Amino acid sequence: MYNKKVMDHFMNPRNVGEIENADGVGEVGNIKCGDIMRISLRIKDNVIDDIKFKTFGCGSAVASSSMATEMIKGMTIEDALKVTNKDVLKELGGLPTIKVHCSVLAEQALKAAILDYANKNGKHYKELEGFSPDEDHPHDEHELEV
Amino acid sequence: MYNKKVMDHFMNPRNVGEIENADGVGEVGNIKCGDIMRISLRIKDNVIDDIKFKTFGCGSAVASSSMATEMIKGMTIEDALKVTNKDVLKELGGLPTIKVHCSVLAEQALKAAILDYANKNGKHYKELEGFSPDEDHPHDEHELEV
Amino acid sequence: MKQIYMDYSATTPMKPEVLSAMQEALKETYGNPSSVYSLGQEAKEKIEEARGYLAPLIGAKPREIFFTSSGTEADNWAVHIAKKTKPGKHMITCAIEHHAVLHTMEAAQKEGYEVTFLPVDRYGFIDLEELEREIRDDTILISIMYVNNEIGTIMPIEEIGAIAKRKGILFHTDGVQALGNVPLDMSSSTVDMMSMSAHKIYGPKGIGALYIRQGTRVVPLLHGGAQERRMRASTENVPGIIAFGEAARLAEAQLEDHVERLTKLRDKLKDGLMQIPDSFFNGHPTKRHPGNVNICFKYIEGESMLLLLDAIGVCASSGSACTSGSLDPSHVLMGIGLPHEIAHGSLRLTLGDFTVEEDVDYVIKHLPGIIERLREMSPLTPQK
Amino acid sequence: MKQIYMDYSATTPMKPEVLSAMQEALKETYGNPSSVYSLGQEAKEKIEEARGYLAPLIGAKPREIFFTSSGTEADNWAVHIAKKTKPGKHMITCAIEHHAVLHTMEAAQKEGYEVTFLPVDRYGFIDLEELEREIRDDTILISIMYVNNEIGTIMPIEEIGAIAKRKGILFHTDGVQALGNVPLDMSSSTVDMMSMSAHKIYGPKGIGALYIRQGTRVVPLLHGGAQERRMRASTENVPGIIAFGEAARLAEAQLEDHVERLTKLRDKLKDGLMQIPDSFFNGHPTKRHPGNVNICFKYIEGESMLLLLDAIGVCASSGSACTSGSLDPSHVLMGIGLPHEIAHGSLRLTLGDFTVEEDVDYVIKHLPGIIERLREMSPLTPQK
Ligand SMILES: Cc1ncc(COP(=O)(O)O)c(C=O)c1O
Ligand SMILES: Cc1ncc(COP(=O)(O)O)c(C=O)c1O
Repeated sequence: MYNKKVMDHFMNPRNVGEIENADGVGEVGNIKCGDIMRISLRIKDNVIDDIKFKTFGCGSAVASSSMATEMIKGMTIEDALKVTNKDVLKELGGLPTIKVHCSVLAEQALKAAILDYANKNGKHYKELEGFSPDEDHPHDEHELEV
Repeated sequence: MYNKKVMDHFMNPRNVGEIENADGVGEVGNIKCGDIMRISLRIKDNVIDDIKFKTFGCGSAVASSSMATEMIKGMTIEDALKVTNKDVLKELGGLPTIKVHCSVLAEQALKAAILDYANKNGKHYKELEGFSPDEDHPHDEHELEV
Repeated sequence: MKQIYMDYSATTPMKPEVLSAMQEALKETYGNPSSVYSLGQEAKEKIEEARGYLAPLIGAKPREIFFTSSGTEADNWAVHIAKKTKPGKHMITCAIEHHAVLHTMEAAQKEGYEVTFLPVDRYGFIDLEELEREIRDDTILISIMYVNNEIGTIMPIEEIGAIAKRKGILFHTDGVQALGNVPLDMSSSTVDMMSMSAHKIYGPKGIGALYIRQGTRVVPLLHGGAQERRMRASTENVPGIIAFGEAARLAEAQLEDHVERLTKLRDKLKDGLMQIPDSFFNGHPTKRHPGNVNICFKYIEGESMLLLLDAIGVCASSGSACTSGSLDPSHVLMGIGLPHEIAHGSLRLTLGDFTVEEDVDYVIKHLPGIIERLREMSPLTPQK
Repeated sequence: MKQIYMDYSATTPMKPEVLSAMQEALKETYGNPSSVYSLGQEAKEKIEEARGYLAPLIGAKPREIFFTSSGTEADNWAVHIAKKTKPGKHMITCAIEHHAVLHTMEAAQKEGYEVTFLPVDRYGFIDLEELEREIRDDTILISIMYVNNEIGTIMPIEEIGAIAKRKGILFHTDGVQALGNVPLDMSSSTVDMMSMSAHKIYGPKGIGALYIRQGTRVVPLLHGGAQERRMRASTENVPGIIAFGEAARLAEAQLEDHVERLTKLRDKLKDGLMQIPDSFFNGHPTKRHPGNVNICFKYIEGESMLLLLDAIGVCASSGSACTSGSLDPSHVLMGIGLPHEIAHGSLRLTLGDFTVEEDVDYVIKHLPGIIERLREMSPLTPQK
């Protein structure tokens, strides 16, 4: 089901945990759908100095959380906001189609955490315009045309 | 499908052929249904002295023709008329259910041959009352109640 | 690494006797049973022999057994029979049936049938009085499963059937999980039709059967050749049927031992795992499949648990959304009233004839660490 | 006594490679493909591998192939898809289809569908102009078989499909006898759906497939689990699918040789047997299945012939009433206009990859005596 890289990030997830007195915290997801992710950030000089996550979810949710945090660590906020779900997927070497939606959480959680940081510090990022952390991520359809 | 006795009578049918200048000949069956049987008789002193058959039909038709002729040979006409399809079946040790209808021909053909003999000789057998050699034999149904 | 298979309710490995019967049949018994020649006739005889092994396992007459390609097909067929032979537009089933019944019922709804999906209590039982109340003049079928495949609950089938009988309604039960795990005797039962599947009783995949009580009107679901007394078309899966027969023969001979041995292992496993904090046992404690343990662990998600179990060689299943490929946790766990956050953390371990006590000990030993690890990673776990 | 199997169109023995692939899978690949753990995921991968072997044999994309339990199920499903996804109440098929199509159409008639059963000429061909004339505004499906299973005639499928396409009507073909015997390329074809069956191409019984062209709306026939992209429920018959894949892989590699070799044997057998007086060859002389010889011998009945052939080790089939378990000779022989007395004496010999020239010689040598013997016993044979 999952490739080696995904399994590696699932079995040995990077950056698990919670930053105490974090500069920004974002939690997204929905208990109904079975995946929730929380990201906490330490920001220094506009750079993501530290990032940690906690994820309740399936293998792909955990692995993409791990991969995303690893990719983002050390980036400027602007660069981090450019990282998309697709980039994470690519780094992971792909996920099974029905699992792709489980990987969007990481992007969402990061945005939510940065939004939290921005709100606390009176900052504004145009990449976050229109973003709402409470919006449900899209799910795939259940009909078939071959 | 067929038991040993049936197969023996099919592989080595008794009394195959045609009696020349027979005392009675009967032919029954229907080319549509795929079985036709002709019986010819030699009658001496009211006894079936010789009997021969020709059959166009499946294994059970041939085997029951063979068995029936063997049973009947040497009987008085009255006794022969008492031999039923069931008796033949019993002697054969049974036939597959869907094949039973193929065995009724022998009884019919014998009756037809005796009727022929009776007509030619001005005789009357009460066992033949109501018998018509052209009537179709019954077939099984094609519906199922378990 | 040793592999510890604990997913017998999903499918079973084949028993050696069954395997060798099938392997031989695949090679030797290839004749088409509809053929006249000996090779075909031998195949036909072997089919009847197999039917003769399955019959005593469920206390039926051989002629009451019709082979299908699976439990799913049997379920679909039973509903089809009711639709085509009974006048009326209403059927009754329950909320925690297998999808093979549920989705068939939903397809019938699209055709204009009305279907009552009875709710169940926390054990998975329907309310018999409610069942009676829901019966209408135009009810043509009651279909309630014998043993639930997720939570293992054994339904009060004869009580349900007695109601059906009293009202003159056809009664079908999905017996896929009951076969070989519960003593069955159709000859003294109220069941009219029962679905079965070989791959749940150490037989091969791709072969099942529908029991149909003598006297029931039958119409085919699959139309074509005259196989199975014209009621189920297609060249018979002879090796599959032979193997199903052998599996049934063994199941019949071993039923009592099987149930006794598994029940002990099951209860040991359950007691061991229920030591884990924040765990919830699902299904009825005693009226249950002898090999089924189903527990929810709070704060964690099922698929992650399965992956970590797989990493230590344990095969198990879960009713979490992610494992079912759908968005919600299993309809069974929802049906017995579990909230989402608990249902997502479900684990089903089902034991079978190759399970040994050491396997149970192994899981009791290693599962707590896995749960702990996932809880540490979960944002839902309360901070200590 | 040597056994000479000449009933490959009824079913085939398995090739050694297929047999061993299946035997291994039965033992090792028992995991449920819907499972999360590796054992299940491996099974899932093997299914996709098998789909990948079947696809090139018919020039399709793997995603266009859906596994079923048989050719019969595939035929039933195709008709079901048309009924459920197209508006309209009329379908067209032909008089000499396999019962899996004919009886499915008849069942649809009972539900209110109108079905045109096109007549065929003496070779088994439909009249294309008649087909066009019979098409109505509410025609939802044309189903014409690719290769007839009794008389071996290969239908002009692309010409039929072109008409269907022009009129925008779904086109299904029963390809069970075509698979592995005729070059197939769905990617350049007018066919929308095609039925297949493994046990006709040296694979196991109980597994088949339906090709469904990309872009076609699909609904399930069997409802239940999410297998086959939610379109065909039930735990996958993994070993059956693996074996089907292996059989398809071999068929693809050997297709040309297979056709060439069989065609030679077939024509030799035909020429040899047509020396027998009062014999009638059925089907088209060249547009035919490479291994099919079908001849009627006047004055005799088919089952008797088969029994005597069986006694000398030859497995064959006939369209006589007695062998079909019905009252009339086969609808195919009636359909091409044979009178009853000739149709009853039909013999079908179908050759395959284990047939050798000596087998053909043996039958050519011994059949005349059998015919002679039966004719002597027949009241229909003209007296010399
Ligand atoms: C033309 C044709 N269609 C359909 C079938 C049915 O296939 P199956 O036996 O796999 O159901 C057969 C063979 O039996 C056939 O020859
Ligand atoms: C209760 C129940 N019904 C039906 C089925 C379907 O059986 P099959 O996989 O043979 O189609 C299963 C198992 O998958 C089951 O557990």
